[in-house]
Amino acid sequence: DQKMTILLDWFVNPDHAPILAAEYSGAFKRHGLDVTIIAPADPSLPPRQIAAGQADLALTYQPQLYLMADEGLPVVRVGTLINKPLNVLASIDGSGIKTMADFKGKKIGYSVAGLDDSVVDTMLEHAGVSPKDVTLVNVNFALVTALTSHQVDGVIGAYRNFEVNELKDMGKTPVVFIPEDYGVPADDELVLIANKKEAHDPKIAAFLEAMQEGAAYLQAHPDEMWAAFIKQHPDLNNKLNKTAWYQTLPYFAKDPFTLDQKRYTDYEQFMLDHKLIKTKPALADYAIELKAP
Amino acid sequence: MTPPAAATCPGIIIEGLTLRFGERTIFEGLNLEITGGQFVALLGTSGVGKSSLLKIVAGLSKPSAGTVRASDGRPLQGRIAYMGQTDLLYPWLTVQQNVMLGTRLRGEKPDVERAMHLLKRVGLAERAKALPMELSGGMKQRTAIARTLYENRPIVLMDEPFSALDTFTRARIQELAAELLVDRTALLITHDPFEACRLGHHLVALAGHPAVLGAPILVPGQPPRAPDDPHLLETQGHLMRVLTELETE
Amino acid sequence: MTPPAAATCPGIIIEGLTLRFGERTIFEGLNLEITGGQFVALLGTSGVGKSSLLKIVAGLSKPSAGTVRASDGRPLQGRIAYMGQTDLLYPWLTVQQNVMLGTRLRGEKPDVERAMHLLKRVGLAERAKALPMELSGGMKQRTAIARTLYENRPIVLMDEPFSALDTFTRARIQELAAELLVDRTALLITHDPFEACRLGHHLVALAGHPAVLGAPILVPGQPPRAPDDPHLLETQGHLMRVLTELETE
Amino acid sequence: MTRQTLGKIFRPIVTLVVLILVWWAITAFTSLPPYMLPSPVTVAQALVAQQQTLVWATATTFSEIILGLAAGTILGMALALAMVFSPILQRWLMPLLLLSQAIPVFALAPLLVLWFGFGMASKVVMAVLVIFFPVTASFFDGLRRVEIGWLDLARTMNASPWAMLRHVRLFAALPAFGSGLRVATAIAPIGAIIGEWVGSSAGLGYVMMNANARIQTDVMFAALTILSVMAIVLWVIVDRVLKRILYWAPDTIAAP
Amino acid sequence: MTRQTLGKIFRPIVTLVVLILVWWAITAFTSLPPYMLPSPVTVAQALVAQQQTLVWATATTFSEIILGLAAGTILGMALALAMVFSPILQRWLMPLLLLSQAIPVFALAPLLVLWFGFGMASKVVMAVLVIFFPVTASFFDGLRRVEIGWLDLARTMNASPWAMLRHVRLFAALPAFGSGLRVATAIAPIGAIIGEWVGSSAGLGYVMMNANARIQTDVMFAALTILSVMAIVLWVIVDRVLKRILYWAPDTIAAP
Ligand SMILES: Nc1ncnc2c1ncn2[C@@H]1O[C@H](COP(=O)(O)OP(=O)(O)OP(=O)(O)O)[C@@H](O)[C@H]1O
Ligand SMILES: Nc1ncnc2c1ncn2[C@@H]1O[C@H](COP(=O)(O)OP(=O)(O)OP(=O)(O)O)[C@@H](O)[C@H]1O
Ligand SMILES: [Mg+2]
Ligand SMILES: [Mg+2]
Repeated sequence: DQKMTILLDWFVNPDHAPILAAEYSGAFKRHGLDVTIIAPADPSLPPRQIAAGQADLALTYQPQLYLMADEGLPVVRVGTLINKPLNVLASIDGSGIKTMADFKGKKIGYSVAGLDDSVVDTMLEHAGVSPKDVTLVNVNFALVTALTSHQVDGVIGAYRNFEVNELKDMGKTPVVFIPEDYGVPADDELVLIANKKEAHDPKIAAFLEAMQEGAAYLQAHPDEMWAAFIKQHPDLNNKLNKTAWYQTLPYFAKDPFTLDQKRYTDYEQFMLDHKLIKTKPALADYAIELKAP
Repeated sequence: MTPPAAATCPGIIIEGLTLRFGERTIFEGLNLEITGGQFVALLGTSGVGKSSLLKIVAGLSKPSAGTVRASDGRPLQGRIAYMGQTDLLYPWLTVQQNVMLGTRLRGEKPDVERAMHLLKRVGLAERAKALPMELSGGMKQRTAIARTLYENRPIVLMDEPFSALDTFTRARIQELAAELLVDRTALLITHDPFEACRLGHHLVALAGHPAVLGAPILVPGQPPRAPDDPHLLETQGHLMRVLTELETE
Repeated sequence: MTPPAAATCPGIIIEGLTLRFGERTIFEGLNLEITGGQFVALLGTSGVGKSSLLKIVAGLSKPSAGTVRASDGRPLQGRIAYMGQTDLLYPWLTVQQNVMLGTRLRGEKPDVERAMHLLKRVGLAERAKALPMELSGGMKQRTAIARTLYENRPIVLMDEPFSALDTFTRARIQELAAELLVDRTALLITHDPFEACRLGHHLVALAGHPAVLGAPILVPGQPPRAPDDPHLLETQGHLMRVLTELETE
Repeated sequence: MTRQTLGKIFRPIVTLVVLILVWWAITAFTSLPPYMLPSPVTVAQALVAQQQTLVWATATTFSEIILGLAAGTILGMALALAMVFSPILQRWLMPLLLLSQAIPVFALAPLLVLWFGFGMASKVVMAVLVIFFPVTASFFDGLRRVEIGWLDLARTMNASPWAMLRHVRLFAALPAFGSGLRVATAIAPIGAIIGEWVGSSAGLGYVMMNANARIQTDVMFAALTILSVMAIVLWVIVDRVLKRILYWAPDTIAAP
Repeated sequence: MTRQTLGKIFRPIVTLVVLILVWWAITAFTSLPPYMLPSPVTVAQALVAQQQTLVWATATTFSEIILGLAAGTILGMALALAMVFSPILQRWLMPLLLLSQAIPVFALAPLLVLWFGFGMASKVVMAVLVIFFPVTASFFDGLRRVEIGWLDLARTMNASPWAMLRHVRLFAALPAFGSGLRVATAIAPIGAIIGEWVGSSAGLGYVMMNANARIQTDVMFAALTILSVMAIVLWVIVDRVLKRILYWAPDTIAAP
């Protein structure tokens, strides 16, 4: 079998189900792959490791692609795991937030893992609030606690399939603002990147194909896959993860190969408009569509 | 600098004092009564237990058995000035500060004048601002003597206080000590029979395994005796005989 | 334990030695020649600069000016056994290990037999396994003496080595030193004129501000002299006069 | 077994029990929500439920701690010795050592993973980076503040610089080294946890970060409890060993 | 100005310059990609370009470091003194202190933020948690290993326990305290950074985390450079002050 290493974006969680399902259902094996899955603690680490040739594939977020291209990292998107946005700006009942305009003079927490601050700025401007009137606080990975303990009035970076449920579980009523509704272009939440040198290696395509089979198997047998998941990760066996496991199913890309060119160029324009990147890279510089073998 | 009246200086009563370190008995059942206001010199071979005895009297270590108390029934603690066998100067304090250590530790107003007077008497007035590490061995010892005398306590315990001094300095400081300690109760350990005879009202020898105290030897006359005092030479001879006997036993 | 032949023990030549600490000149232009195989006693009041001089000879501190060298032209370094004014025992080593420190430091095979023999001679054979903190002051000093003698070096420097010992122990250990150091070149600091006269071929006095060395006084006869040796008593009288003169100058 | 040894064994246990009771009281009598501080009961349940994961994670972290502490102590000592031997080296090494303390994990992580991969090695290296410094600093301080007389004496005895170090400075510096080692031992567990930040997929730190990200506060505190017990036990062992080694440097605390 | 003082001022500068040259050589002559380790030139450019942000961030982090170091040192001393005064207290305090070292930030962060908010306070508290322990441990070790004779003497002079502490133990423990303070100073910057990790909207740590997430390696290293310089300067100052305070405890390093 051919050895491969994939770096997840973060700790193992239900967002990674298709990859895990490919493993559990033997799809990798059928494609002659022996896959090692590594979960890092810091989402900014995997792209660099791919660039340095330390792993074959890594999960990252679409907006990161532009930053990487801008900084000259030799990596390209080769596949998509989740082809819809999951990010929301969330608040809770009782914080006095009903509309975006209510954030004026309030605090919004975010995690520095991505570009969430720019997303919030866009949403606020779209709603007619000056970003200067809102304080952004890096709350790191304590989004929910920061919100429920009223240290902040809203948090960006909460996921529709996860933190929102979590808030409900805690007996709070989440108030949710979807970025796409406030002028932020839609993106692919999780994409796979590879080193440019390696992108056309047949094993990458083989991996994607196996992952596609895994996704299909997952859609058909979600219970079986859940059982396999908690057998491997008994520490993740709880209600919250179970809910997320099923709620995330509709978000997974049916075809990981497909590259929605317009979505990528739209987002590129958004990045450029917000001065998040200095130059306008060519699409082929950061995203390619592989042919299924 | 007025000494307390003789009557206020209590005597020391040692009863049945025993000291053991593990299996080894250093001394056993020591009895000694030091009359208030007397100067007693303690002699004995090296390692016999003199320093240990002094520490017990000073309340710094516990005997295995026996008691030490003041003749006036009040506690000894707080009325003793103690000078150990090593100088025990605090390296971060100057000579002068070391001398005034007692007042500093008790939060009292330091008596600079008295300290300087004492330093002058021990020949260190010029080095008052020096740190201990800049002193010679004998200078350190003189600082420690000044510190002990500065304390102005009714009971004074000194462990070989003049051992690092040359003949002349030693004689001068012996006189200083005798002058300042007149009418105090003092117990002084020394290896120098001449010194013992010069300064002591009584001499006591500690000897043997386990050690016992010999009968106190009375030195006639008042200390400090002149170096050519006939009593002195006579007692010194007597003392040497006693010590030699103890030694060869 | 065979001493090196007399011819192999070099003398010490001190020339124009000056020592200053900042503004203060301790001594200036000292000259002294110690013949190989001789035992010289150095006397002087406290703080005059004896220990400093000894340290310079031992190569442990640098003089402000002047030189110290061996009479045979070879370097002094490595041929000196030095005993400081404080015992300098290593607290983590037992008495025996402290005595054998030299061999340990040089990575040589320790001579346990020799160490035990020396400890016996200084009266500490039973305490060979004790730690320094379990010793009395005099016992520590005796350990340091044993350590110095264990070194078996042609040149021996000792700074008040017997100051914490009682008369009898002192006499015994003086004899031991004299016996083991016969034909060695030795420089010994002492405050005890009797000791100086008993052990030295020559006596030298350091005195004054800045200090200078007096003319060496020859003691007739061979050390160690019996306590009642007429030479001894005579020289002691002479020495006392010299010292008194220096003192009162 | 004497009464004293029994006391020595029981005392830490009593301490632990009391601490747990205090913890329980805090959760029971304050309004702290369970996702901030879960009660010991919930944590005990998580401990049992997650047994398997936790045992494995504990084994991983424990080996990291031991390796990190061992390597960190050795490196710390080596650096201190190197600096004692050469003042020039000291001048160049010290800024580097200070740098190593000032650089945050996330800045170092990419380089560490690049050089040491995702396995145990990069975690141990990270732990070592955290642990070595207190050892170096204290030991170095101890080595250079030695009673001059001891050195002088050794010098007259023709001790080579090496013998001087081995037989004099080393022992004289032991009390200071002990202080440093105590600090290092106390921070060794966090060192290992920080190591797990770097490309981790195992260990208590991983479990904790994971649980933290998922707000499984009970699991996090279960792991935390194990880590704490490990930290205290380790410290007690090191403390006892040090006291035994330093038999000649008496503790005066009983008589303050 | 004497030649010596000039040397003292120039030496750290020379050291820094050489370190930067070494850094430059590494980036120039190895194949390390710039997103792992950017060249000093790029970093200098970022330093200039981001001037405004960085100055402000530096001011924030600097105040956190100073506050954290001051509060951490005071707390560390207080705890050590408390433990010297009462052996019972020591028995109960020590496990708590060890716990405080074993608990990772992310476990503490929610509680800290709950109690201290996202302002300066929570960062300083976090920094204090990191800083105080070396001070406590070393100082405590120093306080309890005092020459018995000094204590004995003070006792015969009727020194109150307080005077004994203030005039004897405290001074005798200064060298050990110095060791601890040196370690604390070296880790103070990382203490502040960890504080910013907990939640922040300003500071060098914040800038670094942001830059890290955005793969702006040059900005991250610009912030890192400032942090490092700050760390070294701080350490040199503390070191000099300590050497002056410890005039009576001579350094024997010149003669190894
Ligand atoms: N490090 C130092 N700094 C300043 N002065 C010093 C230093 N060391 C010694 N001295 C001074 O040098 C002089 C001589 O000291 P030294 O120890 O040689 O005297 P000594 O003759 O051995 O006296 P003693 O008989 O008391 O031991 C003293 O006045 C002392 O104060
Ligand atoms: N901590 C200890 N542990 C064991 N033995 C000790 C301890 N302290 C003292 N000793 C022993 O007690 C005995 C008496 O010691 P002490 O110091 O009282 O003697 P000394 O009469 O003062 O002798 P010197 O004239 O040499 O000072 C010695 O044999 C010594 O070894
Ligand atoms: Mg004694
Ligand atoms: Mg001297």
